[in-house]
Amino acid sequence: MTRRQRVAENLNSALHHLLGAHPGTYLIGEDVADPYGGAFKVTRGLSDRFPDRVLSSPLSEGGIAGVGAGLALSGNRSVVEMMFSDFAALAFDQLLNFAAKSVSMYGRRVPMSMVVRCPTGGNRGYGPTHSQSLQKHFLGIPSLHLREVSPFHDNQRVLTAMLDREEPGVLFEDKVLYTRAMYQDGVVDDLFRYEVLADPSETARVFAPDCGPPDWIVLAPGGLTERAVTALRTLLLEEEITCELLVPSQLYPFDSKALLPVLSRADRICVLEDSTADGTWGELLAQQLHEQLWSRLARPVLPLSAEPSIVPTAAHLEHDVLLQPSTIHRAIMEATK
Amino acid sequence: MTRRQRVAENLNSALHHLLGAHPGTYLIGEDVADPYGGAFKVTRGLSDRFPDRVLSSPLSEGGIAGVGAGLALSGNRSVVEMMFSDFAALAFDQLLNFAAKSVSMYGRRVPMSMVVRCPTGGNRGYGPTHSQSLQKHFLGIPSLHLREVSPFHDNQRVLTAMLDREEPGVLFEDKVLYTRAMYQDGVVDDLFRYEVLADPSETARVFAPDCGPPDWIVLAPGGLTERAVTALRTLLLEEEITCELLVPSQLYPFDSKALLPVLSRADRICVLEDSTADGTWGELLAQQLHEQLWSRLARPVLPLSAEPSIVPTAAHLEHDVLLQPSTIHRAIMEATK
Amino acid sequence: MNVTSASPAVDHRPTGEPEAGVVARPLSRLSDADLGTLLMIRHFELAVLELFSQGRLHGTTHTCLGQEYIPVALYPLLDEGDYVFSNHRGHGHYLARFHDPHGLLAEIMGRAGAVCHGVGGSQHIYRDRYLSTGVQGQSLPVAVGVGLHLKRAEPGRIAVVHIGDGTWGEGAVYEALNMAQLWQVPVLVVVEHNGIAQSTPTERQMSGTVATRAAAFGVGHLRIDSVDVTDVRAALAPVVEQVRDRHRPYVVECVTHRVGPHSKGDDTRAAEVRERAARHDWYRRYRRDHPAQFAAADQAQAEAVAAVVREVGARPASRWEAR
Amino acid sequence: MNVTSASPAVDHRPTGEPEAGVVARPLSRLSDADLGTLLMIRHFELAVLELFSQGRLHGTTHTCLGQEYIPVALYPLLDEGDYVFSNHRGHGHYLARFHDPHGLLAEIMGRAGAVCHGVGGSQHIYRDRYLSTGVQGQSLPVAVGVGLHLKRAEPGRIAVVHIGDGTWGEGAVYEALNMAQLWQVPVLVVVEHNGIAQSTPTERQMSGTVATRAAAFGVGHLRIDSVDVTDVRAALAPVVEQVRDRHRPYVVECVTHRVGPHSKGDDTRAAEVRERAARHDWYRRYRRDHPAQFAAADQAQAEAVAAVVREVGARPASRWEAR
Ligand SMILES: Cc1ncc(C[n+]2csc(CCOP(=O)(O)OP(=O)(O)O)c2C)c(N)n1
Ligand SMILES: Cc1ncc(C[n+]2csc(CCOP(=O)(O)OP(=O)(O)O)c2C)c(N)n1
Ligand SMILES: [Mg+2]
Ligand SMILES: [Mg+2]
Repeated sequence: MTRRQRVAENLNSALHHLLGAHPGTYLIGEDVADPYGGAFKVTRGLSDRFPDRVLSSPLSEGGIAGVGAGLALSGNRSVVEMMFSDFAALAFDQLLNFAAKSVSMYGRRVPMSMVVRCPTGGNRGYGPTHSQSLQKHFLGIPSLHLREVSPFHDNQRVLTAMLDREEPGVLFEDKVLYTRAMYQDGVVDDLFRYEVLADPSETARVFAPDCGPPDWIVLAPGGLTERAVTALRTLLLEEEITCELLVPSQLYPFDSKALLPVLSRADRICVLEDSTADGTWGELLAQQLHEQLWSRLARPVLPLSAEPSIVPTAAHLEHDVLLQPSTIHRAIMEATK
Repeated sequence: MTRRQRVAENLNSALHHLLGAHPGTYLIGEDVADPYGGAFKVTRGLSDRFPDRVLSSPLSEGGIAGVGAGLALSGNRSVVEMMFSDFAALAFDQLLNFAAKSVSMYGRRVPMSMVVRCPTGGNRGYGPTHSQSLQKHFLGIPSLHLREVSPFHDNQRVLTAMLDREEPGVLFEDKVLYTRAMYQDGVVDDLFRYEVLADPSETARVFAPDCGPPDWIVLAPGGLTERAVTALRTLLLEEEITCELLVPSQLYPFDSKALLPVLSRADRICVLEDSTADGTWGELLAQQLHEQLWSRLARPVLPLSAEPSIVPTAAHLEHDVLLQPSTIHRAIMEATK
Repeated sequence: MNVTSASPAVDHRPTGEPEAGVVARPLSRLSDADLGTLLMIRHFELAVLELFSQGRLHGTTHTCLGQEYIPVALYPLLDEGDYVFSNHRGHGHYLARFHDPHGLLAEIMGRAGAVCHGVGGSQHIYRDRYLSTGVQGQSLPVAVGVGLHLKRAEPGRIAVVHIGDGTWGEGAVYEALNMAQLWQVPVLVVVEHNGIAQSTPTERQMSGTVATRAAAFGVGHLRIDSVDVTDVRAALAPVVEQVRDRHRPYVVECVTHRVGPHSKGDDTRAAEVRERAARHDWYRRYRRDHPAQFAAADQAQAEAVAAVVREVGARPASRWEAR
Repeated sequence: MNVTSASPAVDHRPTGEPEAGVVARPLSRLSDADLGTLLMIRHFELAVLELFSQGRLHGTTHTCLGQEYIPVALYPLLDEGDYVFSNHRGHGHYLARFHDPHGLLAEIMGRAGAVCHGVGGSQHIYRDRYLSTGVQGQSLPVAVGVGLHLKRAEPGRIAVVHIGDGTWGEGAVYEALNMAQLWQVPVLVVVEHNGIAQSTPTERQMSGTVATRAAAFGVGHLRIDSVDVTDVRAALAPVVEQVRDRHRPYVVECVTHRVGPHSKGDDTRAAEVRERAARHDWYRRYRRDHPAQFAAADQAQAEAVAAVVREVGARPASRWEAR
């Protein structure tokens, strides 16, 4: 069997494809050019192949978001890389007040094909300003869609869909995922299988075969896959609690209606996320699910997040703040009683 | 009876008090100096009295947020004005990644007495980049607290509490409120009275006397007071649906536990807010309330927001997008059935 | 004419009267077309303020009274393939480009036929390759992106960005200038330096000068302190050609004078400062220098704009179908 | 010594060898204290890289190899009432200020006695009036706020901000310089111009020069391209005095050379570029010029740092009580 592709490689070949397929595609970011190829090596080989469309920029996160918007406005497709998603805070105005708004504020639809790539999240010891999961702050902005990289979803398909949408989008990429392998052939590990649901959301569903309807459905963005699967395993083996995991590619807009057939197979639902609590994707999903499944749920949707804290640097401190398999295990176990 | 004080006057005298009472208090913002006294005239008379501590700044929203943080770091109290809250997007990095983080990321508590004032919201025809309600994007940032001006809460008390907290805070100020009068003596209008609850949240409770337990509790930030009261009135008079309105001063952190005695008097709860839906304060409250009142609620918490749209300029278009008394009336009426 | 390519701080303060000579110098005679556009903008802006004072307009607006000549001088040098990024003070830019007072007034009034269906209003307008928005500084990086596109896909075309002196407070301006010069993109920044930002005089919001700020990035700079359309256009022409042909950014600083309030009556400048601005007003000077041509054109435009106001004011509310 | 106050673009490209003379010039003899600090920082940084390569460190770090002399030259001119804002490449700044390798290494390793309990790590440190953070450019406006405070409440004290050449990409830098000059606050910006930002050479990320960028705001600028502590300190002294006494901002640009990788082994510069940086390294040059003093001090510091590594490496994990 061939070696499974790593997520960073998958992203890299997706970008190679996009830039090769469409001559109006640009990639802009700090240190993206060869031979460096980006802080996480995701852009390797691109500037050598497409020197006039792959530009290493100055340290100007707000500026390059604007440049990407200008390229989109003039009919191109732009991919803008934030070196760390934390710095997307510097581009917040351009994304909120220009790129997203331009789609609708001129009274007719202005197509804007633009993706901002955001290496995201902790568990790597980069410290408080380089480890955040800021997805929640970008939720609910009209015409701005959010996706998250997962080991189930091919990034060529993801990025193409984002650009085809002709609205700006943000792609969150968990930094730990970069070195992990993409799943293939429906196999997660010895215990778990996955399928990609046929509805348009293309949500991945992870399950232990032959277990019947699950006790819990766990919803999680791609970056939490590995920690979620670890918790699913221990819950199954140690507590005989069966959980199914749903990993969507698109975080926002999120329409849980299409998932209702799957979701209604359990009367308990948990949503995982890496950010701190409050104002989150988990609450957004919870509200939708409470409205749709009010009488069928045994208890309120259980949202699990990081501790209410900045992300500290030292490994032992960081571990305690971020959501870990053991925290998930414990919370689900307790909420099953 | 003396003329009731307008909200802008109340803010102005609060700022006069703060700058007079504490010699290390600064106010910085665009065009805040006399004779102009700020775009909404809230800072009138301050620079004449305190010329070295009230500074009209260049157009540099990110910069002045940083300046305010530097003043706070060196032991002062700073008030920074964004001319329109929409531009707080330009200060997002300074608030998220510096001001708020500094409180905890150095391993011990660093006091930061700093308030960012944000004239907020629509219904004034200022158009898509000058009318937003961006509260939700600032939710759930460790060490950053959010308040909203209301006609019930004296701003000297509010601002003093914010600065005494020694953590950065954002004060949202609905622009329509500026010209409205502060309520006093427990009277809202001919039909409604109010009291300020004795718990530490100092939430204002608006009620029609002698109506018994309400059908609904409506939670709303200060800027929605007037529209909420109008809806309460028509619901009562036209539909015989009794609602009580709760208007907290602090939006975040929000602990609904203290309000449970009041909240449990109805089995239906509605949360109003001016932003678009998704990732909102309403969802945050809903999640808390679902966890705390799960079995007592007749239906999921009803969150009402603006339409999922940018805020258009023309009065008739803007009216249709923003939350209006009629929308509130209709939604509550329908959800009562 | 008065064009210098390196300049000291522009003095807008009401000192002595060293500018008496400038103001005394006669303005050159313009074509009827140019004069007509100038006057159309003037009467349009006066009408907008009048509508506000009648309570017939919602929201806010920023008129370009005193600054009308800048787009009138510049735009004949552009073609429709060039992009223009306007700002909050953009009515003159729009009118000089499209000669469409009906569409703009409808936009401001929220009536049928509005160029953006009333959604954008005074400061958020998009039509063909013309775009304005209300967040100062934001459009400069966007123009750099557009400039990258033009240079590669439509060489010879340029992106023009109008900003005020106060907008140099925003970091986005510098991020953009740096990239524009590094990547050599055809972006022409037109600074309408009217000596004030809302209520704050330039010397209290800008250290250094526009010239030194451009020089910081090695970007070419030209200062124009004439209000004479002929002179301004002549000074702009070679700059526009350079940006076009050599794909490089340039900053043109037009020293100008805000004759009206910042938005709608919020003018707290001292009377002598306002009077000083008024003395520079091309309108007053042109009337003095070319009374006959002026009188006829002025009356014609006043009537034309009045007709626009009547016609548009009678239209039904705009509809926003694409929401 | 080589100090100029207006400068052309700094040439870091590997052209010819016009700098051979500079490198050949002997470095002045330093006090044992200064040399000791320099070498402590050098061995500390080497130890950090070694710990990383042994897998004993978590996260990332940026060493100041080659740039150690800047804080060593500057800090004797400061007193403890002055603020220092450091950046990602801050170990040398911290060590030159506090002579506390234990506290810093514990911070980087997350061990007991860490100056910020392991919460901040390599690039987020706060102690007394010293603060570093990981978002480039952010600390400049903060320093302006601190400068306002100092000017009013503690006149004579200053705020120093260390930034790299690449950080001039960030708009925050310009917003801050503008305010600093407008409000005349005592902020000294020390630019460690090492010719590169992560992997991007200066000429691909900065148009114009640091000198023209300071001049844009009327802010004083001094360029220092010596690595000799005595010379650098002598050049800095009058600038520090000016900032202190006249409450005004100043930009000092130290032309320097990054001898190591950006963070931990990510050096994609061509071999000859790296070798050129190494030729400028004060370490190599001082060893050549003062072999006896150097050898003793070098060995002493190598041993001292090794002892710190052993001692701190044996400590238990840090605890974060204040969360
Ligand atoms: C980012 C941002 N900050 C503040 C404002 C509010 N504002 C609108 S115009 C203006 C002054 C602009 O001054 P200048 O650039 O000189 O243009 P002028 O109004 O003089 O034409 C201000 C502060 C804004 N629109 N955008
Ligand atoms: C706002 C921001 N953008 C990007 C980064 C990632 N980053 C860290 S250091 C660096 C290069 C900085 O270059 P320079 O300012 O020249 O300092 P040097 O590393 O050369 O000392 C980059 C891009 C960051 N920390 N902050
Ligand atoms: Mg101006
Ligand atoms: Mg550098």
